[in-house]
Amino acid sequence: MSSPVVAAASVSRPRGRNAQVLSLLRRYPMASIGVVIMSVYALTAIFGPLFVGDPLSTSPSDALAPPSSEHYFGTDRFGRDVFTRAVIAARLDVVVGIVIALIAAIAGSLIGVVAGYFGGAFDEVVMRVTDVVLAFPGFVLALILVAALGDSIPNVVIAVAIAYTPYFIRLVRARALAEREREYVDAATLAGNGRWQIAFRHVLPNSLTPAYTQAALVAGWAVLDVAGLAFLGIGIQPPTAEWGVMVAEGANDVMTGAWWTALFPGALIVALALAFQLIGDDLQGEKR
Amino acid sequence: MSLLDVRGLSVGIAGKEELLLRDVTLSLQPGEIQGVVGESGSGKTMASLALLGLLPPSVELRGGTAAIGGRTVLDASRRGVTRQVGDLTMVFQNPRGALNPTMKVGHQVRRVLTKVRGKSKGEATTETVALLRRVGIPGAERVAGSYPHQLSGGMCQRVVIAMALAYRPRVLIADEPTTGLDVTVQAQIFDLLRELVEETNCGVLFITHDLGAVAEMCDRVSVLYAGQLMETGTTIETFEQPRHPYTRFLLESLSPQESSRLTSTEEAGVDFSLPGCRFAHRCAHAFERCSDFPQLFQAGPQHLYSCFLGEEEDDVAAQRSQLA
Amino acid sequence: MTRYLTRRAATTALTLFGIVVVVFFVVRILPGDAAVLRAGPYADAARLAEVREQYGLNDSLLEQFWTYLSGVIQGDLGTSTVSNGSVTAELLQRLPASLELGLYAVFLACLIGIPMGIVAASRQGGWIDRFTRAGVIMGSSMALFWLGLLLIYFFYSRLGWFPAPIDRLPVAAEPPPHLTGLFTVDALLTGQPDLAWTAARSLMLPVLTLTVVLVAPVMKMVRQSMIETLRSDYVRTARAMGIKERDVLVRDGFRNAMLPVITAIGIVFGYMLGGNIIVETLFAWPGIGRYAYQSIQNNDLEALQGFVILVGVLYVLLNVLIDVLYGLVDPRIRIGARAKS
Amino acid sequence: MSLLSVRNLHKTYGSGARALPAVRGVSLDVAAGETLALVGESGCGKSSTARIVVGLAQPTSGSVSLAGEDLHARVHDREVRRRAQMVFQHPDQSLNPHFTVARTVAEPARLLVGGRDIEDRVVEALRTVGLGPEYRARRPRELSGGQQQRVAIARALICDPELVVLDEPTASLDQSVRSRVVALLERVQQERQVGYLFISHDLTTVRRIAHRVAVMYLGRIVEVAPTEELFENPQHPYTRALLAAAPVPDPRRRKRVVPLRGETPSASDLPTGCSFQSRCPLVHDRCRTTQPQLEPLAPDHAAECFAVASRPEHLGVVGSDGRP
Repeated sequence: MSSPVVAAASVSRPRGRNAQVLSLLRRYPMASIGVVIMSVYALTAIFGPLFVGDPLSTSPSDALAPPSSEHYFGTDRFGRDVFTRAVIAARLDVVVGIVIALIAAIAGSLIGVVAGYFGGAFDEVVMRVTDVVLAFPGFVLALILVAALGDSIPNVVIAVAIAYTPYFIRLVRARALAEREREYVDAATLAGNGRWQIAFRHVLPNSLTPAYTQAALVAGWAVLDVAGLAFLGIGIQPPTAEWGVMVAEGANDVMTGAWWTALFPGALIVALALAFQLIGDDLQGEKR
Repeated sequence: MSLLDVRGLSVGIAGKEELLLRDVTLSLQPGEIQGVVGESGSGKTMASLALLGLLPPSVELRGGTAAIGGRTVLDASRRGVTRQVGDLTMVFQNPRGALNPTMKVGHQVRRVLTKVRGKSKGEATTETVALLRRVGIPGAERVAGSYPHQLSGGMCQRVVIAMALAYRPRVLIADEPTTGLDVTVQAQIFDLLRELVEETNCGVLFITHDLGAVAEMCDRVSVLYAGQLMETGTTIETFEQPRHPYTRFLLESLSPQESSRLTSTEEAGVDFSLPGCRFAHRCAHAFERCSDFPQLFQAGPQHLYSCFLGEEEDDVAAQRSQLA
Repeated sequence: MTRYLTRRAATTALTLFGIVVVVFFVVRILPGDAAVLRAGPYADAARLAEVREQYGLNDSLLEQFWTYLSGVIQGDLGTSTVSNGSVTAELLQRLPASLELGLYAVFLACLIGIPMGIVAASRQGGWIDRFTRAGVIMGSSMALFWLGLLLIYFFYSRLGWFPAPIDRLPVAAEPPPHLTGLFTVDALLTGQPDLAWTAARSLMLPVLTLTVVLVAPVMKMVRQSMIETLRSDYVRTARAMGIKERDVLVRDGFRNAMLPVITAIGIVFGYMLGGNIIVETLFAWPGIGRYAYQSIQNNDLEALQGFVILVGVLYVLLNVLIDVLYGLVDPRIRIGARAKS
Repeated sequence: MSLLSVRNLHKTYGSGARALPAVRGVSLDVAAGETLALVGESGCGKSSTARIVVGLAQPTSGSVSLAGEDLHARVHDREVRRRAQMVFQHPDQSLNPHFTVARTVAEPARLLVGGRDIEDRVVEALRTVGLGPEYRARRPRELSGGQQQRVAIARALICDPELVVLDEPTASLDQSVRSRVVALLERVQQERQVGYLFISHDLTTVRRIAHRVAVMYLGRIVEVAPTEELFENPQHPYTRALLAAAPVPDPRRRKRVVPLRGETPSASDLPTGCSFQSRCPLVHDRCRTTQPQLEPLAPDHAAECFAVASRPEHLGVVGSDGRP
């Protein structure tokens, strides 16, 4: 029953800067928390390395030291400061998550809108290829791609991005199929637009809305996948400072009681993924 | 004593002061079809959802009482909606959407008979086919076994009416039952509704924005604007001697010249927090009294309207209190 | 309906073929010589020649593909360079372990997720709804390997409630005779309840790990589709006609929300097939996931290739099953609008 | 020589057993400055005809020529494209939500006419439809339904088309807005001598704006006549039923009418002979065997029905003056 008249009455137009921010906070509570967490990560990623030492410097003498004022997160089996490595790793994991989401979103949206709007053979081929790519459950495809392409950060990013592109293709294609039937597309034809102009100037902008929310969620899942691969020793290799690698290295220490080596990096991964989920979930809620 | 008596019905948005419906008063006699007219956003559907207790979660009952045959079915101050089986039901605008897409059409009628009227399965099955035939569906047995997506809009609406018949309401609310249907199918549905009213003597609230349908179908009409009752009277009184400026606006908008300065409700917008008459800012006759909440003035034995213009024309404010 | 099935069968065959093509060529784009990869860096020329001959590496790529494809069709996924055994046999021997772990996790995820989703949708804004939404967000941002580690640390190292995270049964226990391959089931079928309980205890931690991650998408999808169905006109009509809320929730609400729910369970199965690798590695679980992990460690590409194809085939067949379920659940798909208009 | 002439237009969707003949031999003419209304219920093929006439869809057979030129042969030619434009039914859907009003209205001018004075032409076009220059920067969601439709009309008019096809342009507008948009269209037609092909199922609006009316049923024109002649003296039984079924906003002129039986059958299984035979009160053997053709009955008045010549007076339709 949200007829325009009722909607207009209930949302009073906020005045001035902080009022607008306040109204955004009220409308997107969870996303705001997500943004706060994200900004902490961003700051750590940008300025962190200035405040911490060298993540690779080992000092076997105080290996596996518990968290203390000197080593906030304690030290790992090689005596490296877990906190330092965690801070340095922030830059890698945050950037990797966002880049994967962007690649998948952009590639997926472009292919999706062309397949959705033009249909025909291209659409059929795109659908079959996405079926095939989706037949490898998210993680498995990345696994085999990295195993084949070789263990390097760019390879992991490409592999995981390829695994998530079909999500965006399907999403934007479905939306483009719907937008194609709407009257403003006919009007654009009458106004003299060619099919390509209509696809990219009219249909694409209106088909992207679902892609924004999905991008936030995918960024979160990508962080988890990259860390998962690293945990299995695939893609990002020790001694690089990356949270997945750190959890893998700390795994056996946990058994012997040195819980801090794996707990902290793992917690940071989850918190980052959480931030992305909060943003994505709230935006998606808004769409409903 | 009237069949349905609604007094001071008010509904507001949860957590906000503004009232979407304010002090709406309606009365319906047995065997009467009353039109409830208003532009989109006037609250005409909201009022009926309130009576049925089906208000969306974001909206809450703020005041008012309603009684059917003298028995209270709604009391905002006490237990809210206390509707019982057979009191009232509602038919909605989008017929194909009003039927469960994964349930056979016959089953949807039958379950009203078994689950609500407590009839046995065998009895209900035969009565279902009879009801489908009664609402003019050819090949009732075959249709009973098919699914909503296999039927036309007109057929779906007849099934929903059959469900309402199975419920045997004393008051039936029809919310734009034929909007979107072809005009020849609409005429068939109007005919069917008229027959059912004569046969069961139930009262019908016919919600619509189409003045033609009101003239065709309704004995009385109530005009709603921005959640306020503007005018109520027999159809002929309201069409030929409209007393409230908004009713005049509606009738005049049927065939104005482009020159006449008529802004639509959508363009003019509505301020729900206004204490007084919400049409004042668009009304040519507005004067200082309009900032108070207008009472109902009497223009005839059954003809009431809420506008202070009435004060000059005939001082019957006293009579209004006797009615309330 | 038959036209729909034949078209579906065609697309499935095409997709399966696509999987084999992708896997075959992806593994082949490796830098370096395929023989060296299989024989290991220290193999001498003779050994390399022998390996080339054995794996038909001298034939043209297309011929290799053709032989590989015809093998796959007959169920032969090649030979492992590590054990020289048939990859198919090794996979099938380990599959039941993965299925036991996966099926319990998916079952639990649905057992918890579906009711929670329904209640959250019917009492929107209530504490269950808020709890469910929080659960969804936590579940979908949970790192599987980290969660597993924590559970092992708390429930095994600190509290000792569960057996060591190694293998499906304690070393001393004798596995039940092979009926379904699922130890808990086989033990019960052969009247060994205590063995079934021991097997169950080893299952609990890995299943719990997987369930926490799997329950999130189920809850989210059920809640979302229930909210949409409960807003529909037919639910409003049913309520207006006096049908009791419980009937409306089940017969009108959930019945129509089932389509997206079935899709969610399909997606969850996909996660499970993928997620197994980490959980099986963490808990030393002898399933196909761990087998994949080991094949990567030992660079046994034939085995990895076999694993990926098996998982792909399982997933595609699952999707076909889901489509058939769609037809059963939704009359609009089962019966097109053939009746009179 | 008429502005638009359509000769023997056919359009069939799908093929073989699943073929759906939407348009089955339609011929019509529109002169400059004239409004021809295409009236009929859902499934009669009026929208398909409109889309073919304006070049949005290809006909299966038959020709559409604009001022003597075959439109479909040169539909991609800017000069031809410019001459036929369209206004759609859903104002909220026919404007690209991401475009400002200025960019939407300017697009046809920019792509079809070009030149440097685009900005002025946009302001001029907006002024013609009663919108000030301040609307240029607004987005569709900031406008009311009526304002959105005015922008759509401005877009259609900016490159001086000779023919404008209007597909139910006022169907989704509130009554007050509807009348003013109709008045606007009439004024524009007088000023520019533009031809209108006006598609609608709302007979009240058609009666006001149309010079001639063609009634369609199941893909064929069953009757065509000057507006007053058609409303006063309907010949074809379907036209009579249509006029009788349309509700009239005057409570005194209620029509106790026996509504037309049944519903429009599906176009996929058409009977041989007259397509209206299953519902026609005058049906007889000849109707079941041969397809009637449009027979001229009076100057400019033709109907497709054998019984028309020997039509018995009573026709079973009480109050058959059928005047809405």
